[in-house]
Amino acid sequence: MKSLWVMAAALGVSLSLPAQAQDKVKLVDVIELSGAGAAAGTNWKNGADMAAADINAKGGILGKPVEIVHYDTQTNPGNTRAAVQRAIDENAYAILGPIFSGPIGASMQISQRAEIAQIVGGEAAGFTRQGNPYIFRTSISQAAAMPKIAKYMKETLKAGSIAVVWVNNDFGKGGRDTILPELEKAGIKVAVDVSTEQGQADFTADAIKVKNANADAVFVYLNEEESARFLRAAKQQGITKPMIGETTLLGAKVLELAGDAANGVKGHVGLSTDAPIPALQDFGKRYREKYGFSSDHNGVKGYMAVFMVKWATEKQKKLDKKGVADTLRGATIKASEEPGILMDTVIEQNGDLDRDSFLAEIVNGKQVINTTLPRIKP
Amino acid sequence: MAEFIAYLIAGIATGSIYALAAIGFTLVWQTSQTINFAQGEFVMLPAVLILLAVKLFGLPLWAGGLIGIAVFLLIFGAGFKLVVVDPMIKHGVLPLAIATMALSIIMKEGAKDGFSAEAQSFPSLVPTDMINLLGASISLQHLAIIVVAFAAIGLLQWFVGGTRLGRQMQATAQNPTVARILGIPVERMVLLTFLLNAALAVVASLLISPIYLAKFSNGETIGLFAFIAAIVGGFNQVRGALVGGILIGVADSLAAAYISTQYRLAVPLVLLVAIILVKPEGLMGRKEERRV
Amino acid sequence: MSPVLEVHDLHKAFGGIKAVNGVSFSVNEGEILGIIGPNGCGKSTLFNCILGQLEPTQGAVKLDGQNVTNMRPSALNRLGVSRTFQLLQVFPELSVRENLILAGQEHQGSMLGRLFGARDAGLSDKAKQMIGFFKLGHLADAKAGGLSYGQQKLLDAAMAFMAGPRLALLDEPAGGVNLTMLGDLKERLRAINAEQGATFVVIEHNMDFVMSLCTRVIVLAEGKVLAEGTPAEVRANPAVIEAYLGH
Amino acid sequence: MSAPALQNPAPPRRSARRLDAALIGLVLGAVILWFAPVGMGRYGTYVLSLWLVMSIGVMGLNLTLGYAGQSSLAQAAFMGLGAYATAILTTKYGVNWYAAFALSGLLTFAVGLLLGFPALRVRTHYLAFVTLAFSTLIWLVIRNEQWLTGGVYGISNINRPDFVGIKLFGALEFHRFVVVVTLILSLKLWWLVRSPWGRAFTALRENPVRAASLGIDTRTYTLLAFAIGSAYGGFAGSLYAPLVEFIDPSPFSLSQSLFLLLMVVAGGSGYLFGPFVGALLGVVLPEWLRFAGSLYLIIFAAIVLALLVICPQGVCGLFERGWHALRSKTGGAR
Repeated sequence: MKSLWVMAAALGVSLSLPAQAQDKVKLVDVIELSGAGAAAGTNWKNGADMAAADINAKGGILGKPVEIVHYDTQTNPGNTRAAVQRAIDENAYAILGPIFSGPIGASMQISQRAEIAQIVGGEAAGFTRQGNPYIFRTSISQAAAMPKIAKYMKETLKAGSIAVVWVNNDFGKGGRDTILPELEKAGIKVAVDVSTEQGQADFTADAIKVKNANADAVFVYLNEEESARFLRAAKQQGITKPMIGETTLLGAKVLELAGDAANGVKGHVGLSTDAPIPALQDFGKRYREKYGFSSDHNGVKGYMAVFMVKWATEKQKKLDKKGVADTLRGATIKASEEPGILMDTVIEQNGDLDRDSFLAEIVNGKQVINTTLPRIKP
Repeated sequence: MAEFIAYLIAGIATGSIYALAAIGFTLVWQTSQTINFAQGEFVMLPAVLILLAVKLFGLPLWAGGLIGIAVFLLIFGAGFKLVVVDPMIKHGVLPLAIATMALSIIMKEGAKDGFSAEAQSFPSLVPTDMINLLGASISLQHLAIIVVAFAAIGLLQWFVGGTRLGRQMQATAQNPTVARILGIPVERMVLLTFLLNAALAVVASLLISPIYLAKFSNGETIGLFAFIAAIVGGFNQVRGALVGGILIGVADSLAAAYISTQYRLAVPLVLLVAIILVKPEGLMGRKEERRV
Repeated sequence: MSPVLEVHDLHKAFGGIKAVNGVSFSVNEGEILGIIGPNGCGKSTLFNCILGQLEPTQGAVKLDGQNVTNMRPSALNRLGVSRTFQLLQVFPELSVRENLILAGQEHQGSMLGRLFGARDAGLSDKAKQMIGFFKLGHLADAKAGGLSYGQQKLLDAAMAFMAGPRLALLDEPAGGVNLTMLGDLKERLRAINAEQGATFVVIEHNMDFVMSLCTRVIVLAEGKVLAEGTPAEVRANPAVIEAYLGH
Repeated sequence: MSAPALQNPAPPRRSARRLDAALIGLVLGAVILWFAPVGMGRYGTYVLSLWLVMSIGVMGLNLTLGYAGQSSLAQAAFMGLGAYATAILTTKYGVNWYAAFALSGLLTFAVGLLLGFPALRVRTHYLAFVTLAFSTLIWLVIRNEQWLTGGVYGISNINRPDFVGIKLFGALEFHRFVVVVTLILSLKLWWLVRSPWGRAFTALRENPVRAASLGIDTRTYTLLAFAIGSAYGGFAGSLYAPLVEFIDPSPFSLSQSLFLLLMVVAGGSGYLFGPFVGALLGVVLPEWLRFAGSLYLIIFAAIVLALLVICPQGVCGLFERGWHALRSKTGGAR
């Protein structure tokens, strides 16, 4: 048993980390690379890597190269906390990720205590409402997106009743909890409220349930492959009502997997490599060339996150960790000033974003943007 | 009523998938008392290997298929038995079960890092058309799975009961010591069941992946349901897997329809507990002798 | 003198096979009763039914006139009924001493006492005495699994007497034991019988052992009592000779 | 489901010495861990604390499985019950952490007792199946009953306790608190396994039929082993909640229960120090392997697989085997 303590001590020593010299801008990406969030996290990681490569090709940030280290969270709060703690001990300049709100919730107090910016991929409404000044989003939150959808359903589709299909994790539940009051406000009835499991393989029973509810439209809020499985099952059960989604349902991956079952899907898109914005389309193209598959919105978010750090640093003209968060808060980043941000982005005081977004439809396996929705507070 | 039938048929179709995955559980349990926690990954991996072979070597699908299947049978049929099961089997059920757990992590992470973290579509061997059955729609793919599951069980029953090789295998499963005395090549028989298990996993993978997509994490759900199906049906009977699978599939489907979608997973589990308390050996299982 | 153990019309069927088919007998205080019979005559099943390990299909078992049919084995043991098994059943990972303490610890004190009290439950002296009595002194601290077969048999028997039982049911105590040890064993059993007034029921194949140890013998055949009497009477019974030689 | 024995019950005098060695090992370890994080940074400190907390959960499972031979696939669910009980009591009702800790233990003990009843009816591996169902059911309740547990959003801002007026907010202070709690709990367990109860548990694992014939009330002892093991899960959860300061359903899923089982077996089930080694493998090794990048989980699983193939008794079994080989070698030379 002495050898046990020796072993523990040895591992312990390996856990203590040497201080880093400030010759690089070290970003630590704490991200879901295994577990339930692996697909989203991999996209984000690739996007962040691409951003670092782009920045370094043009001389880095204030002349210093960017270095990104990725730590897997296993989509587990305890591990995420360890990884963020490690990032802070390693003197990270800023923290990127994670995406799932459980892991975000477990780690955001730590970056707050260390007064270091944490730029996350989460879309759930809750975590920017806790008054933490160091947390920043990379996309508009569900609280901003869902009213747009409700409005679209009411005004464009003229739907009187809606079937809601959601995945029972923080992402899906969050979206569902945000849209229900909006639907009520718009006077739209919820015909059926179907919860599904993360990683669920078979959606036949859910599709039958939705079909029998006979609503005017179906709101589908699932992760990528579950979206594709549901669309296929819905098609098999002969559901002809319009399928409405938010970003994921109209994402490249879903289109690829669902095939022609995705045709006719409509909805709101926050970030898309098919958006009528040359910078986004160019990013999408380069991503595809580099990694062999299409980026979803998480890839775009990872890319933007790095550029948010770059913009803030160059704005304050010094490598000041705490300053990054101060500079980002309340800032407006224009794509004309910093092309890497891809779209004009307004950062609110609480870390929420305000940005243009799109209404889109799937036609012949392609995402077609119909309308560009302006920012909420233009 | 039409609605009920639709749920029922959907449940049977899903249940057949679980059954197909559960057969392997019962097979390896019978001959070597192995609880394979990697069974779901066994069903996930062949499709991924095939897509990988296609991607890496630019082969046509059929050639990629052959290579993928051959590699899988070699590593996860024979290799699994020789490298993992053989050295551990004499130390009891638990360490081996844990080892298969580690194996499942390797398979899952390997598929993710070696292939893709994202789901990929997989071509279907069967047309994807829909047909109408008793007023409910069912796809030919699902129908094919039902047919194959029944056929696989039927063939296995015939093989075990009706052929010399099969009887030797059964004798090995029931009492290896006596079988050895009777001159049955016990080692080869056990190896045969592992190859059979791997082959069944390949069949399941080819049928399931077009519907569920090929993704590294698919094994988690399929493995859990197959495990529950095997217990409910009876671990020591191959046909138990079929009964258990369909029962679980139908329970799941009806639970989602009539009880609660949030708690749908609870229904098969409550069924599992009830059956264990009333008839621990499973619905179709043989009673194991009581030690006195 | 009242009987310690009474068995009334005990039946046990496994499916269609009637392993025990209406056995009745009683054992008096201080007696050493032998039960013999050909293989498969139902001896071990009878033991298991008496001791609550198997549920009898029909019939009753009484201890000191109190009905103990289907009582749980542990409860029965704490009423002073102990047993050994046909197959060796010592705890191989525990030492000889620990095996003996284990055999005695549940017969005294409370559950809480066993948690917070002494590690040996105050049984070290008693264990030492039993070890000496069964001539295992040099092996007290050895793991039971490392003992020879005969030594394990002695330990098995010692465990059965650790708690000073009123009634002990011994299933083939002499099986596999060499001649020297057999003598020892017999002598020990007689001594316990005489000194502690313990009552024994012994199942045995070894005829010499049974005939020289027991005061009374019951012969079982095909689940029924074939004959009963002193060793000499049984030895002379034509039906018994038939049953043994006929097989 | 056999498992290797508990500490070799050697002669009384020597055994007293051996057990003292176990005691010294525990106390020495606690002293080392008290000072270990100095200069290690908060990350290292946090990982060490996490290791100890998981060790407590694994210790409980080791009692149920390694000593008493009952396999449970629900230890993470018990950790979840403990963590949620503590989090809800301290954040919503303002209960003092120490009271919440005790209540969590009591709750998991009672639930373990109830869950143990099927164990009396069914044989070992069926019990494992029952606990599998239980574990998933608990997880579903935690996830779905948002009014109580926060559902998928979890519970955040869980406060760390005080110790006689000293605030334990800092990583180092809380780590030392965890060290002390772990020491107390492992000493209790050490006492338990060397008491007559421990002997009865061993008998239960090795041969329940014979144990019953020696008057050992197998029902009571099975239930107790199960309930105490579960209570340790509850204690671990009760520490986990303030350590992470946030809980959601994910760390208490079935796969985590399986992972805890992996830690017991890989560490060496039935050994007093097995849980520490197992949790070291399960918690610290993956962190340490991070230098290997994306392959780290594969390397981790391969190490566990290789370990079990070489020595199914786990790391402690491997050490024991090595120790015996060494001793017999030197003995032979003499």
